Amino acid sequence: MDFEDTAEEAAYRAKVREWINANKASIRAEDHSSRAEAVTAAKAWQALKYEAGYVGITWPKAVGGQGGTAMQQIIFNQEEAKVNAPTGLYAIGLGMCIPTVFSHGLSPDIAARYVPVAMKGEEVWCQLFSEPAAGSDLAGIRTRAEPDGDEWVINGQKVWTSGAHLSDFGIVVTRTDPSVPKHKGLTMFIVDMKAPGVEVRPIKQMSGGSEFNEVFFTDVRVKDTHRLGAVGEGWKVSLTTLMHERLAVGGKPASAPGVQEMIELAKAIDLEEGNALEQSHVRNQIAEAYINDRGIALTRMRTISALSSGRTPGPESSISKIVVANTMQDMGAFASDLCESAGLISGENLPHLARFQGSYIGSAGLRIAGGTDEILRNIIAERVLGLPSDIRPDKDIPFSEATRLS
Amino acid sequence: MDFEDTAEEAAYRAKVREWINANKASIRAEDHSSRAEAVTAAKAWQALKYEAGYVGITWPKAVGGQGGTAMQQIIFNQEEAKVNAPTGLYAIGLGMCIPTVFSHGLSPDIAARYVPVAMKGEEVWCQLFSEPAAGSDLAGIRTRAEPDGDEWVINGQKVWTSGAHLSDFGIVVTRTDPSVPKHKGLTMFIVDMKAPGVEVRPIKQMSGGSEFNEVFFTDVRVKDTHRLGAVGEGWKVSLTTLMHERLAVGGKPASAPGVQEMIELAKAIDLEEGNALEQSHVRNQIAEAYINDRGIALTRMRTISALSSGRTPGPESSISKIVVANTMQDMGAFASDLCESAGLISGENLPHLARFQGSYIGSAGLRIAGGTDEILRNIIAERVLGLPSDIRPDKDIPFSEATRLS
Amino acid sequence: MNFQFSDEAEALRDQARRFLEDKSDRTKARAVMNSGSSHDAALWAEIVALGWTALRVPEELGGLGLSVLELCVLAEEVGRALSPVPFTSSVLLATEALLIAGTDAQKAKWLPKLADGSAIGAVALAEGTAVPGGKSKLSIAGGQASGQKAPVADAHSADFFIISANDGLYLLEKSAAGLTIGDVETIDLVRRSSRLTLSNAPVEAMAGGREALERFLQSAAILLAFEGLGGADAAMEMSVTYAKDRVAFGRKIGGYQAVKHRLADMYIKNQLARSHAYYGAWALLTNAPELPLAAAGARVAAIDAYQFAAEENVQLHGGIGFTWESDCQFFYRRARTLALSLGSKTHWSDRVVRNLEQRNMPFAA
Amino acid sequence: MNFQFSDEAEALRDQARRFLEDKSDRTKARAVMNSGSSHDAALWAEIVALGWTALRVPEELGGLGLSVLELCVLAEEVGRALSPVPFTSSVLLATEALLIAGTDAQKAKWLPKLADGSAIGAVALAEGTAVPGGKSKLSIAGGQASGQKAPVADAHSADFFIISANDGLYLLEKSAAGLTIGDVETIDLVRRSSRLTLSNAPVEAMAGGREALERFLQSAAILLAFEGLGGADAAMEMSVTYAKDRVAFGRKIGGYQAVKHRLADMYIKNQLARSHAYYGAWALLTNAPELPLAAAGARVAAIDAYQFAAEENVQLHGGIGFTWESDCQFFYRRARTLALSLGSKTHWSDRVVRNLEQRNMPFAA
Repeated sequence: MDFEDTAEEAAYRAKVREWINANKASIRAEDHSSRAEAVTAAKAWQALKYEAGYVGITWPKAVGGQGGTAMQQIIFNQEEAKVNAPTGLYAIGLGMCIPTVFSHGLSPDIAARYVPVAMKGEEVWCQLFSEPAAGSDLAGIRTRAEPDGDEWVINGQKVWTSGAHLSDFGIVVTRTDPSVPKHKGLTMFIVDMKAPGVEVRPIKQMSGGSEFNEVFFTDVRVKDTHRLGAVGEGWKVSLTTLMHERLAVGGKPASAPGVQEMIELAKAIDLEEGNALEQSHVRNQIAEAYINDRGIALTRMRTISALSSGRTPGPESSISKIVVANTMQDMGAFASDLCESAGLISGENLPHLARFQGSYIGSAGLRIAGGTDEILRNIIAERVLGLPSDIRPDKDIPFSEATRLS
Repeated sequence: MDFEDTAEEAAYRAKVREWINANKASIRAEDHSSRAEAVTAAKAWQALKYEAGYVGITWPKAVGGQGGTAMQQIIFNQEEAKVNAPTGLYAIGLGMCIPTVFSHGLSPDIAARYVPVAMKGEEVWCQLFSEPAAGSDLAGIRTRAEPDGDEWVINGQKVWTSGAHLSDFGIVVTRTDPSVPKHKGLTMFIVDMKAPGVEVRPIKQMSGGSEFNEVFFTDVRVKDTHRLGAVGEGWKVSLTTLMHERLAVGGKPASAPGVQEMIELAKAIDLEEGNALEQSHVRNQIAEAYINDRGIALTRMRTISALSSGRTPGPESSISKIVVANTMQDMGAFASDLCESAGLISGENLPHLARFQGSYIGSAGLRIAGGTDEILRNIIAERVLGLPSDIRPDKDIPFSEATRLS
Repeated sequence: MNFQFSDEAEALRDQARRFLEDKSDRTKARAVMNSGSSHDAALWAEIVALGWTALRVPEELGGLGLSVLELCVLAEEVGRALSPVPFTSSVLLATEALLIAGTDAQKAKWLPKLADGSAIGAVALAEGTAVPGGKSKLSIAGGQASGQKAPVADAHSADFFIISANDGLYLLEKSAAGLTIGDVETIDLVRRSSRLTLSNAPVEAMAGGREALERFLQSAAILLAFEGLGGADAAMEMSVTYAKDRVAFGRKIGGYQAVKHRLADMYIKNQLARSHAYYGAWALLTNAPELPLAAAGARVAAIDAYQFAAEENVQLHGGIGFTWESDCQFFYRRARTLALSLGSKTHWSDRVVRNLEQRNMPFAA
Repeated sequence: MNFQFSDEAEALRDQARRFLEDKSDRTKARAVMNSGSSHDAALWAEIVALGWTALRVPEELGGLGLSVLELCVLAEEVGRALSPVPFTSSVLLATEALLIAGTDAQKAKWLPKLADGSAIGAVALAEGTAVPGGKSKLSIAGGQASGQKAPVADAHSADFFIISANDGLYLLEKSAAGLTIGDVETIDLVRRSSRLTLSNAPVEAMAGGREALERFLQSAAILLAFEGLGGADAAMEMSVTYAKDRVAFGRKIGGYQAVKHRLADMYIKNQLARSHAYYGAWALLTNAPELPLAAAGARVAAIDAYQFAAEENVQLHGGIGFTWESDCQFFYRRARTLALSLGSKTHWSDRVVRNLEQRNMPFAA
């Protein structure tokens, strides 16, 4: 057991570091506040990476990737994170959309048209899955696509579309046959986000931020050549897309404070009984946060270790998001409790308090986004522990009838 | 708002106290250890109560009851508890079985035969509902009763029958028609526990105690005159029986220690950091136990208050057992934690430790007995909050087919 | 035994609930949040007209002279409705503080104005990370105070403040020289707060010293417990309604045990909080020796119930619950406000234990 | 990066699991409980024959000289199987204590006997409500000790004891004059414990003083974490198996979210415990500066996981789980034993924080 790189990993890391060091002067750190500048900075960095061959590290060479290992990708990500490189703009497009495009696109022309441009960062992509009536129940989507010659006409509404306002293209799941059971009548397409009939409206969140959007489709026309997978196979295609998502999410958001911040905050508070950090309930709470936060980081090590040695990682990474989000919420509440009434005040001058306050609000969203606590527990119970699935009355009846169950 | 008796209540309490004071010399306190003597003591006290008109206080006068109010029963119970009168032997018989007998017995002869003798305490009753394959799912029972002339022949097995080894009679739910859905083919009978073919075996619990039994029925014959309710109506009859149970259970067991005991235990422990009671995590835990334990006692006050003023109590008493049992388990673990390694030792000389240790074991059973945590949450969600019930695939199909779902 | 509210109090509850449902659905809270105004003045005027501000003021000072039980009922209803008015500051806190600790002159000056709505009061207890009733850094000498108080809710609406110091409560008029009121932003976007900076500001001592301050904190703990209980119940009901309506995987989500058992847990916590709140109301009404314990228990149970209901209300709504447009955020934010405005759960848990150490239980827990 | 067990260690795990499933299903634990004997001597003899007792003993002292990783693997497997043998006392604790703190003479005398099974060791740390490594009341002067140690597991089987005192570890032979061993009953009915009463009993100082005691506690925390992890996983698997089999209301109870989500929570806690245990194993193996933190984290996570799994295993079995005949009680009782035998969760939580205060994190948590 060791936490060291293997010889190959060390060599790759050295190469990556050398390149990053040579180019980091041009990095503008990830920045969510100033949108236009942030986009420019992200595009510039992505172009550099593309030139140097650090995009699509694990993708097949046939599609322009590097044919590398998952460990190489992890090493690159680790080094990139150390310099706060701006990568968020492409996370969904390159993490989920483009792999779907090159795996399920109907022709080499499609891949040739979209993949390299996306890799260079010249076009931004989003993923259009969730709908108002289809959140956890993703197969319950109602957005219709109807054939018209060699085109399809899309009508409906998507929601929670991250980055739609910055995107050039998207992949969209639609219902093409309501007369069959819900999972069977879906089809996926590439859609031009600037096409007539596409309207993007930002969603303001409880946190005040607006990273997500509603997207309305009114008679939006898509060529059949832009279909992904067979007609009626959209559910299967979207599962492969989501598989990529599940690998991508789960770590602790960079903005979320952790146990060291909690220790510093507690140290700054003097109670009549003494320093807050000396209180046994504070120490218990910090230890609990450590068990969870560090436990998830260590669990990630187990996954990476399996990848490093060429094994298939176990299902242990499925616990990540639920633990991270709930720990954030508990710590957020606890940190403000510790500050007594000062814990209410935004911008109060106590170490890290503002981050804990933000984390308390944000965690309420994180417990929901990308799979609620409840869905994740179902996944662990059913897929990992092999327990029976929930009874789903709408599973085997035509979608058009199933909607009447509502 | 006040916690005082009304004038009528005060008058009744005075009368009860006077009678108890006059008779308490003959009370032998509730005692679970010495069975034969305990039974003798309980029988003697019951006979005295019967003579004085304190049995069946709320029952109709027509069946020998006093036609009194629920508040009078509560007042009598409170005063009786103060002198530790032995009442456990009759709790199920008079609390659940006899009301079912006089409400659902087929003839005045039956009531006349059984009710007064039970009230005097000369015959003890038990309730035979649960089965190995029918715990939470009570309607899943398999014990058969088949008609034979003017008799029925019972075969099968019951389990968790409290006091069966001390009982003269029991009420038993049987399946008389497996060809109809599970709730519809049940019928209830009075059964003689000394009849040929009845075998009682004690169940040893994890706690070491054996208050419960398995009861085996092999060709046990019961006269049709001893049926309770119509053939096929056993489910409805048993629900009225259980209604009585739900009113009876839920308070904290007398043996379980509470917050005062936790305070005394903590005070007795000196840590290097100071007295354990001064530790903030100990204080938080004691406060939490107080919120739960006292909260349940106060909730009971709300129920009694409603009865006192002639209103129907709200559903708030449904929270009682789940809170009591879980608080016992949490406090049991916490108390032994507080004692460090001494917390493991039975009979270690620390205040109340032995009770907390017992409570930690016993609570694991209390979370299950008389409705598991899960069943009770379902009841609150469905009956109090009006949420949809679980999907029950066996609900509308013949029982004989439903068992095949297993 | 009569451990419930009187028929009169229940009638007041019905009337209040109807009025608030009619006049103060949560769009009022949203309007105040969006406008940035201090409160909904029109709604406040109607509340004054209903006599709620006069409820506890003695008849000889222009009030209705009703009992604290009626006030508890209104606290719960206002908490349910999240009404954007200075009811908590002026009625639950400032009026009660005057009744407990006001000198005759202070009562005669302010209670009639509070009753008829011509004045609004607020209380200023908070100082940084200190607990209320703990050590204050306010320096008071020669009738003048210097120091800071924050966050102080409804300071912009208030005509006077009741402030806490090491030796008891003081009254500070808004017009006082040396008082500056600055905005502070808190997690609660409806109930606005400020920072009071006092620089040799003239203050008037109130009666009763530290003992009156303690007594006021107990009263405040119980009244805020009722307000929190109302919020916790409203959050639970919002979740129940949504769970009965929202469909996923072909059935109402309220049919899934993960959802229904969470809601059952909310119900359990809310009922425990209700029972403790009633105990507090009884103790306040009868000035029972159990008051300090009952107040601490009511506050701890209410904080616990409201935090759980508010957090899980967002969760059970899924994505929609996390939007700005959803009312879930009002409960999520208000629960924090109530949890921290009068000493944290840990502080009041400590008070529970302090009281348990000192007394035998009046009846078995 | 190689944060996993080697193929050799995994092969040992497979072998150990097969052996224990074959030879030590939980009827062995039940038999020892029912008979009142100290342990299953036949099973112990087979374990000795497999070389498990010799695993960590250096080759020159008759052992196999394998690494602590292999020992972690066996600790987990023995924890799963609840094997009624003095493996924890003699192999996980006494042997490791000798390796850490034994003088050359002590090692030479005892390690060969431990390895070949001709001796069994036990450790005596516990004294009443004190934490291990805390203040001991044992008085030691002139090579003689007086005082009490309880509970001491496997004392009846042991040939010698390693005892803790204020200035480090000592070795006490069972034959020592002035040593009395009395029974104590504990919550654990399989692993028997005793009280050692020492009255001027001759003891031999071990090496390394307090520092070696501390180092031993860290090692013990990690090895017991593996034992607890094994128990927690076995309890979870017992619940999963039952949930897939038991029918209520026409379906397997494992299909109800209340059951499946509880099991998911067990899985989550067990995985966190596993990750922390692995971190501890790495720190032990490499004698990393993170060892004190990793040990404390491993112990806290394992206590947490085992308690939850043991309690909810009874619950998910319903009535049958609470019977004497059910194996649920073994986990319920053993979880308490492990939680309290080496300092409580609160004690080790405090150690987590002490270590966090002293160091920067080696990588982001």
